[in-house]
Amino acid sequence: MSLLFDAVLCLLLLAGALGVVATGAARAAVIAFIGYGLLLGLAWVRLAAVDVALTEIAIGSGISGVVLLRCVRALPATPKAPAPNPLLRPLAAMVSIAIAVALGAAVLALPEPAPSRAADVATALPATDLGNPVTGVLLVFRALDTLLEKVVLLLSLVGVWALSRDPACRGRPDPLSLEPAPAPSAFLARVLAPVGVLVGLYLLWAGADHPGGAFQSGAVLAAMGLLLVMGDQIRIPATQNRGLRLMLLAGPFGFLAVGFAGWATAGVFLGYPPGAEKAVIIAVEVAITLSIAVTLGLIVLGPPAGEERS
Amino acid sequence: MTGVHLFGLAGAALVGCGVYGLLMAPGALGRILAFNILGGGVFLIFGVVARRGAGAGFGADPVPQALVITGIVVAFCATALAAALLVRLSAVDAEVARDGEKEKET
Amino acid sequence: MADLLFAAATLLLLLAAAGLASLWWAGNDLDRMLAVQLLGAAGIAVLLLLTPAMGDSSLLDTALLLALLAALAACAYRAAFGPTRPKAGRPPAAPRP
Amino acid sequence: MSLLASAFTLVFVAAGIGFFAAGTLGLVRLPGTLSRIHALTKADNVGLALIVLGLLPQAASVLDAAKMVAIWLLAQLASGAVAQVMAEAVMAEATLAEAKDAGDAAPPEESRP
Repeated sequence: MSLLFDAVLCLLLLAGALGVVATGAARAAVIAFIGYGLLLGLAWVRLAAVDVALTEIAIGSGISGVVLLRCVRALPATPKAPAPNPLLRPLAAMVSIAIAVALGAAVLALPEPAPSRAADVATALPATDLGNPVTGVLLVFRALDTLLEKVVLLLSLVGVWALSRDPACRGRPDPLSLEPAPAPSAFLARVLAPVGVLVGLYLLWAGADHPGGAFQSGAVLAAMGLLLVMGDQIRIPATQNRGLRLMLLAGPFGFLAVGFAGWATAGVFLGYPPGAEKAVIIAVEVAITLSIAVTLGLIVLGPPAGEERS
Repeated sequence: MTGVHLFGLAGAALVGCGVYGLLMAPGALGRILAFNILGGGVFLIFGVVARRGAGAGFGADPVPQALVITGIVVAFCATALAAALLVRLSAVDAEVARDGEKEKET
Repeated sequence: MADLLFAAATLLLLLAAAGLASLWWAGNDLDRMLAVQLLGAAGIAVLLLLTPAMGDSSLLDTALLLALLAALAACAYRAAFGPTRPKAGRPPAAPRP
Repeated sequence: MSLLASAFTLVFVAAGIGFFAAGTLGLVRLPGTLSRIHALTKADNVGLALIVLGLLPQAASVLDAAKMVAIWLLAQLASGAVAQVMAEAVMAEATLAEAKDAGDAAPPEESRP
């Protein structure tokens, strides 16, 4: 019976992807993409990867949807790019089908028994006091990846800000809506956002031992911030705000500081002080959650519009 | 044939869809969406590898899972940056078109 | 029991897909957004059904997240594509500070 | 006892799916976006409520049961507000179209695909 469920889910996922690719209208394609992200979240649940499912639902479907809808609004209704040559269509279809078939064959030919690092993680995990192996991998065993990823996040925000018309990148990003928020959006922001912040903090707290963690929590907090902006409950902050910039830098630089301190305390870069691993890991997680939330929210809001003249 | 294989094949098909969209999409936004679908398919194959590596009391190998989480966030960054570039590009195009009209008038 | 719960989840997915497909061809973009909302509601129900079926209570957190973010897409759609002109019989909106 | 709980779950989940089916049918068959919104929110909320109620005996702990009820409440709140947001958009568009039809000096609406 579970096989039937998986088959239906896979077919729907494929239909969603085809809907995104085949739909000509940009707005419909983005709406289809939001649905596709939702289905992908269900697929991750079926693959026993709940941490990934949480990330996919929050970032892949939720926040990406806001970015893409906003992008569609800013673009002209009819793209002036010429339609591709219809003769190329069958060729492109053949290339993509060939790639899909080759990949499918590779998936069916995966080695048996499957190579796995699960046992290594299981033996090393008790030393960190963490219960969630994915958090362990992200923050301890592959901490360098996570650190660099924080830098990528920050660089991407720098890239977005660099597109501002203001050479100094000052001022507030353009509002999400051209008109004041409708009453239901404002109501939703007032009621849902506090609950959402609570859920975000819960995910951060639960992340040490259960699925959840800094990424998921940061994404939820960013989504709640966007909801508050959409409901006109908070003003979009100006980019030159010192507190804001401090929050942006707290995660990557805090993590880096802990990494360098690792040489002194544990004898290795990104090592955690023996005996106090969990406390330091939680502190790092809190700092990067804050940075992820603020960075994601600001990336969605886009480049600042320049200093206000008042 | 198990459910895990099914998801692997679905991932392969998603990659195919993404490649097709990347080649044939009429606008840049369509290409951004197709790129995301391609990425989703690759991540799903990672998920299959993770699920097959289940052991030691974990439902799936945590290392590929962590890689995918990092990947999703990086893919989001790339998408958002591309979308911002696209918006700015269309604004510049509109300005150029307006200036051209003005010059014609005078 | 688990098999029956899986069957129920499959049925829900198929229902949502049927609604999605018919609205996709027939309606405008608002209807499509509505269909995605239906998919979100069905997704919450599916995750709730999978929790006992897969015996993993952390799935409830994904359902919680889905319920929390269900409104985000609709609000973003409204903010991006709502009518940009003030409605008849209402004074024009004050410019944002 | 466990048989009774299973029967309870099955009956309520089946009823919940029935409501989902009714909601989907309404979404497919009813004319106009407003009536579709009506069908979606009414039927799906009851459907989700029945499924949550049916699954309560299967919850692993009291905390999980409370979480399930919280999920239902959140979904209820979100779906109600979303319905309002959507309906407001429909009404605003209709008002705009009316103003245009009446030959008001309303400037042309932005081009929509």
